[in-house]
Amino acid sequence: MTSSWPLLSLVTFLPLVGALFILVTRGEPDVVARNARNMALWTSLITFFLSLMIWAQFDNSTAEFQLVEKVEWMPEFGIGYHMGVDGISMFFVLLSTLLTPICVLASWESVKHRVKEYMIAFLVLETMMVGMFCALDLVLFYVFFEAVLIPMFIIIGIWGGARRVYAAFKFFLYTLLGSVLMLLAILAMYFDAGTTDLPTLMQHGFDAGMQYWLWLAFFASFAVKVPMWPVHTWLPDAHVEAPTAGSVILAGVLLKMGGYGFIRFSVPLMPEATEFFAPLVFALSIIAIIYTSLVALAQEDMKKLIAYSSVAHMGFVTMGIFTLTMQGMQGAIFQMLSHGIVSGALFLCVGVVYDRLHTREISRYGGLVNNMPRYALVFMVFMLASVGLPGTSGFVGEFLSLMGAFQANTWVAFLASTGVVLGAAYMLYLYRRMIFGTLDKDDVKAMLDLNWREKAIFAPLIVLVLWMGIYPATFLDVMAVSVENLLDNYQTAIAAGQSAASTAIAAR
Amino acid sequence: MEALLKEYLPILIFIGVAVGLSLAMVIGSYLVAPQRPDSEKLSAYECGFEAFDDARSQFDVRFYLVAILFIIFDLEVAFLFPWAITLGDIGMFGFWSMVVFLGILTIGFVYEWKKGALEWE
Amino acid sequence: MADFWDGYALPTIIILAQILAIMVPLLVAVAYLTLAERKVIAGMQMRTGPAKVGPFGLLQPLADGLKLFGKETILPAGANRLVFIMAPMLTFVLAMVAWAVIPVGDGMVIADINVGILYLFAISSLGVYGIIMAGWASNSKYPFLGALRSAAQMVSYEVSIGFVIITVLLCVGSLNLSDIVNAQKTVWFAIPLLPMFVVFFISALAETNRAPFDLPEGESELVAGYFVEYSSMSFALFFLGEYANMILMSAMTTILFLGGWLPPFDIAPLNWIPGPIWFALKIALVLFLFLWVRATFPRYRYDQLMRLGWKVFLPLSLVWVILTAGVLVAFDWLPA
Amino acid sequence: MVIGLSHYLTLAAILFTLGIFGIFLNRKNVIIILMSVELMLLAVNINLVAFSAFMGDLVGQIFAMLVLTVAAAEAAIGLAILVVYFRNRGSIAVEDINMMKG
Amino acid sequence: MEPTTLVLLPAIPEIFLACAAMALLMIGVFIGDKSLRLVSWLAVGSFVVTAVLLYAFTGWGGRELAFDGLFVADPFALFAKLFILLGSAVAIILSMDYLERENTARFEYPVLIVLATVGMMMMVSANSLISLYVGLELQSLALYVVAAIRRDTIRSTEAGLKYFVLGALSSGMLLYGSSMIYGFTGSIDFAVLAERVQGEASVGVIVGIVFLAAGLAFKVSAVPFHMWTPDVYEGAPTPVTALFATAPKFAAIALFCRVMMEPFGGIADQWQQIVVLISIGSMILGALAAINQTNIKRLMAYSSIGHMGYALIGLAAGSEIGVRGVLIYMAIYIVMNVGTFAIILCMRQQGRMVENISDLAGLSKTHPMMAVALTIFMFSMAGIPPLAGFFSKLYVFLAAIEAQLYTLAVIGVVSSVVGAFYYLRIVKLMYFDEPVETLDRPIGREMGAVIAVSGLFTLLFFVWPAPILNAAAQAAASLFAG
Repeated sequence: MTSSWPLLSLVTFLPLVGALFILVTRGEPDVVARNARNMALWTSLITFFLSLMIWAQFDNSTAEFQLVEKVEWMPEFGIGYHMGVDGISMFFVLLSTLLTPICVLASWESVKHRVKEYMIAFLVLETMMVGMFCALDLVLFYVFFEAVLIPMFIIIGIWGGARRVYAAFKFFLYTLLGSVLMLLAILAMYFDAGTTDLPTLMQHGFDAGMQYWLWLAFFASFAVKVPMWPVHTWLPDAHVEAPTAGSVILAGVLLKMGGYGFIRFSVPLMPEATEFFAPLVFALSIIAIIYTSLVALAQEDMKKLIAYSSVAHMGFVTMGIFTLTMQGMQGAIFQMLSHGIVSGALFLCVGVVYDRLHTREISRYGGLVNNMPRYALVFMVFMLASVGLPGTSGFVGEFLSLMGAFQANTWVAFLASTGVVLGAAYMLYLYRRMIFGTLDKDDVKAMLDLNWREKAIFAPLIVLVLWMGIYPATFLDVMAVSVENLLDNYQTAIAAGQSAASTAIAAR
Repeated sequence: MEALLKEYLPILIFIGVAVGLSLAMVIGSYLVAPQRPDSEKLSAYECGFEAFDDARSQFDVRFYLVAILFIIFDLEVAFLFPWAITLGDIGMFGFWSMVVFLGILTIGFVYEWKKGALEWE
Repeated sequence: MADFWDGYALPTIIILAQILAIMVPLLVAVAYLTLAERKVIAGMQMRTGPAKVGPFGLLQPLADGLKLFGKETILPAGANRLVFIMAPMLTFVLAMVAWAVIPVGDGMVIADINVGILYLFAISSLGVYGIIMAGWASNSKYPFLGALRSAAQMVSYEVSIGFVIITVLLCVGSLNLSDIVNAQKTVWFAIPLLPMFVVFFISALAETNRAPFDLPEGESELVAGYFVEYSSMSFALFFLGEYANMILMSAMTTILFLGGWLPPFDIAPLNWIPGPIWFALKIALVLFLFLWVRATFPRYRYDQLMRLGWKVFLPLSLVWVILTAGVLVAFDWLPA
Repeated sequence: MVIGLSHYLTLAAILFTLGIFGIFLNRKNVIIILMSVELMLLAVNINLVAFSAFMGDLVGQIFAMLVLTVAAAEAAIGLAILVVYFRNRGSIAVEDINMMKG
Repeated sequence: MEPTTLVLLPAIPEIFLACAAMALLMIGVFIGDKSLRLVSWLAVGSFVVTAVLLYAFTGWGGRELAFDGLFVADPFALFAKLFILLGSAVAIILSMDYLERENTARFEYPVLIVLATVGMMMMVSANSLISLYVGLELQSLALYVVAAIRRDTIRSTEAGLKYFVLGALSSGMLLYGSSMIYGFTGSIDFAVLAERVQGEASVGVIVGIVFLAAGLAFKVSAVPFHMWTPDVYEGAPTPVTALFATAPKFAAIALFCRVMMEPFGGIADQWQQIVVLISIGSMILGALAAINQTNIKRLMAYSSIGHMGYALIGLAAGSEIGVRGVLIYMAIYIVMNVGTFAIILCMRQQGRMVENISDLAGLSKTHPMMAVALTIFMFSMAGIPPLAGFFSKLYVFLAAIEAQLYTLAVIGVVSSVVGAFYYLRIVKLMYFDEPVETLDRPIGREMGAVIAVSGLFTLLFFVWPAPILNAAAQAAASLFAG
């Protein structure tokens, strides 16, 4: 079924329309806040359901981009408005549209001042995220990719914690610095190929010497975004200071932008450089997995702990991608989706207690299982998913990535596996300190269990986590063809490069 | 170039002669006449009073104004000289060009007039 | 040797002789102009004027000069000595060297440069410097104010003089003074350009700080203007310079409007008289006008003076430039 | 010795340099700066006229005329600004022009 | 020599504007200072008429010469002129309230701006060294006076004085360069120069170009000739600063492009290095020096130095794409600056103008719309997509990459990140901090309109950028056609 109406653009820009409506609401502050919340929730929900239609219309059997829209934008420069999804990007769109209403709900009560601006920022953010995953033109991609910074900067800076200004600036400048280099690389590609249209560029085949530079420039941007060790330092700060919903989006979607970028651009556009630099990525990933896991173990702040765990988990992702095997790649994508939900949910869990006690110090809690049994259960599900217990989504992702890694390099796989153990260690340790133990603090005793709104938030996430863990085929099937195609093209390019090199040697 | 310089040689000599003559007169008088300066004699003239402050103090800004106006108008004369000489060659075109130029100048002149730059009281 | 003689020495000697031939009569004329002034004004006021020194007081200028020569040179204590001394010399030198380009007769000119009128214009503009220097160097209030006033006055009228010269040039088509004179063979420019002649004459009065525009030196207001502090020969140099300038302006008037050395009509008895004589006569006539004006008119107020310069003469001469040019272009009367 | 183009150019260069130094090294009086600016423009005029004369091309002299005019206007405006500044500040010493540090 | 024909038609817009300036002067002087508003609106009106005339007489067609080849009207000039007119018109609109409020209601002000605008239009249409110089001076002289328009305050007059001294110095250098170029090539006509200056240029020409470039660098306030900018920006009355930051910058940059490309395009490899250095210096200084500023006008001064550095990247590329980048950059830059300065002009506390950045604290609570607008401008200036400022940077970097000036491009992007810091600081003040003392309300209808229009342009430029991009492309192409 092909639709004549631009579904992707609709999904992308619908939140913006909602934001516009919120912008023009006037009246009493209370009323405005209420209207803004409702408007944001409904807009994001509608967007989510619309985005489900993308899935419904999606054709699993082809690696082609689907639901393609192409409009002239800057014709003099061959830059077009080109949107489309394939098996790789489709779920990221869904992930974004899913997390946004959850974030809106999560901030329903915790955000009390400047609600209007808050909701606008989130809706704008949603537009940028969705647009970025749909963009099939490098400049268009870059526009969305960078524009994310503006609402995120404001979200962290206004509604964040005590050191929010520092964190906001750090977040902004780090990621900006990385991405401007990518911009230059994009421009260089433009001059080499005469276009910034992604499908066209994939056919282009860049010169090997040039690929290395391009790859590094893209890497600078994506590595900061993922984030990879050693440029991950902005992440703990940003996570800690951001409001709960901000952390959710940050961990759930923004980190995926880097991984997605690797898959979408680095691998297909610069195959030879990818092959060349894969060991580097492995090394960094391993360091990220082990080192940040150890750091996480020592954290006293819940959010910081989860933030470091994100770095470690994203290490699996980068590792998986650069194994360049079917399993590794699928595992990486799956891991990203899973992590998007799980870490988002974990931050929400933190938010739940934070809203009640206004502290993130682990030692301030303890024995929550007694007065908050439902919370303890929910937390456990996500904690185990994060650890990678079979039957949860985390298991599938990590397992596939490691499988891919085994095929590529045993040592890498072995070292990464130690990361899994460490991950289990710090998560269980966290859980033990918070949920178990004696309930001796008075303020902790007074904490109430989950209310209906919080349950509504967590319910779909739990369902998803289990679904992904128990029947991952639903998701893997969708991406299989695209990933296979991606790897085929990659192998062809490498082979062509090698044969070219060998003929060059032979000719000598 | 050489011929041009030769034309001006008399003027150079003339200047030399005039300078020499004036120097001779001043120095001659200085040597011949008795020189008996005293502080009263050497003080600045101020109707018999002691001079009470520096003479080179502020003065009316209008003198600046006149100087500025002079610069502007005198330069414009500099444009008129070559124009006047060659008007026969440039004819109507030259005439109207200058009319435009002087017209612009007149605008400025009217402005000054209305602004009171030419008033002294 | 012969080369040197023919190439350098001889021309120099000839030039020196020419210079003397101009300067000596000029200085004599200056001397007797002072006497003439007193005599003429005296005559107009039914007085005798100086009559004691020599017959009819003819030796009076000599006596005045000798007296000044014998006076003490006073250098005021607060003055800037070098500038103070240089100022009268500059005035004097400028008044002299302007004559280098004045054609006293047909071809009788020391330096027949092709931009003679520009040269004259430039030299007369420089005259302001002598005055400003004197006023500033004296470091005294009256000279300073006098100098400023004088300078402002001179530059104000210089603008109209410039325009007037332009109207003449339009009719001539050359900057050479001899050409200007020769262009008046048919008719003196004083006739077709009569208003400009009047403007020029009055501006000349102002330019030379003569009555009725002599207020920079007005005794009753500023004692003696910028040369209050001067004495002895430096005073005399100013004086000489001033009067030489008067004669210079008269000469310019003559050249520009009264046909220079040309006789009034190119007919038998008149063109027997040599050019220089005609020239001198015409200068004398203009000088007489200078004196006559002084005897007749009361002094202008400063604001009146500035108004006359800027608000009457400047627009008038400006319009006249356009008018002259327009007529010449329209009727194709322009000199080729 | 025949005075050639290079002499004029050298003279102009020297004057121009003097003008620039006058602006930057002068620590006393703003008027001197104005004079230095004029000096620079005059150096340019020497250049232009010299080139014009040696090339037999009138354009240089026309250029020089325009430069003269503009220089006059510039001097007029400079003086005017200086006068209003002096009225506010009561000084035109270079080191007194320091309301804004830059 | 009888001039054969006098072609004036391509210059009709300039002639009209010059006549308008004189007419306005007369109107003003006969009515007196109470005519400020009338004269101002008439001036704006004459800008509009001039814009219409520009279309009518030159349009996007070819390249026409006037005044015996001294003046050229081509799409390049047209593009620049339209934005110059825009900048000047807005500067006049912004200043009316200010002048009346601050007791500086002089009708000369709009007239001077009109005159300066004539000068700027001459600059961008200059086709010989003489018209270059005369246009430049007409602009500069008028602006010197405008800087000192508040003649009763030390700051304004000091700004005027500084601007004058350094401006005069720069024109002196420019002239010296011109004279050398004239002497060593024998021509001042750009077309002739282009023929004669090819391959290895003589030392005299090189010296000339260096001086010429130095003079122009002064005018665009590029490092190392930027020292006047912060002081003048701070001292001059704010609407004047708004003008300085917009139209004259465009004119100077456009002139810079034309001079470097048309007559000296043949030896681009020999001057390219200079422009690269100037550009790098400006970008770095603009980014670093702005960080510590407390006065918002000074901040904008350093910001403009930085922006000139970016614009010069396009020139350094020395290609058609580069010039196109410069034009796009400047067009967007003008709009952003106009809006920003409109907001700065609204910064008043209890009727007094305030200029400290800290006075913006908490603006998002007291003036939410203004805060949104300023945020848009700041992010845009920092070059964050999808705002207009991103596209301006995009196209100059595009040119740099095309010309293989990779180092320049990398330094450019890195300094843009550093520069983003101080733009973010303003956003931080407005959004993250609490208001100390609130700014006055209301902000005035004209201001509001200017802020809104420029804000919307900056925000929505990405939706339909084609008209400006295409126009700039055409304009740049015209520079390389002749």
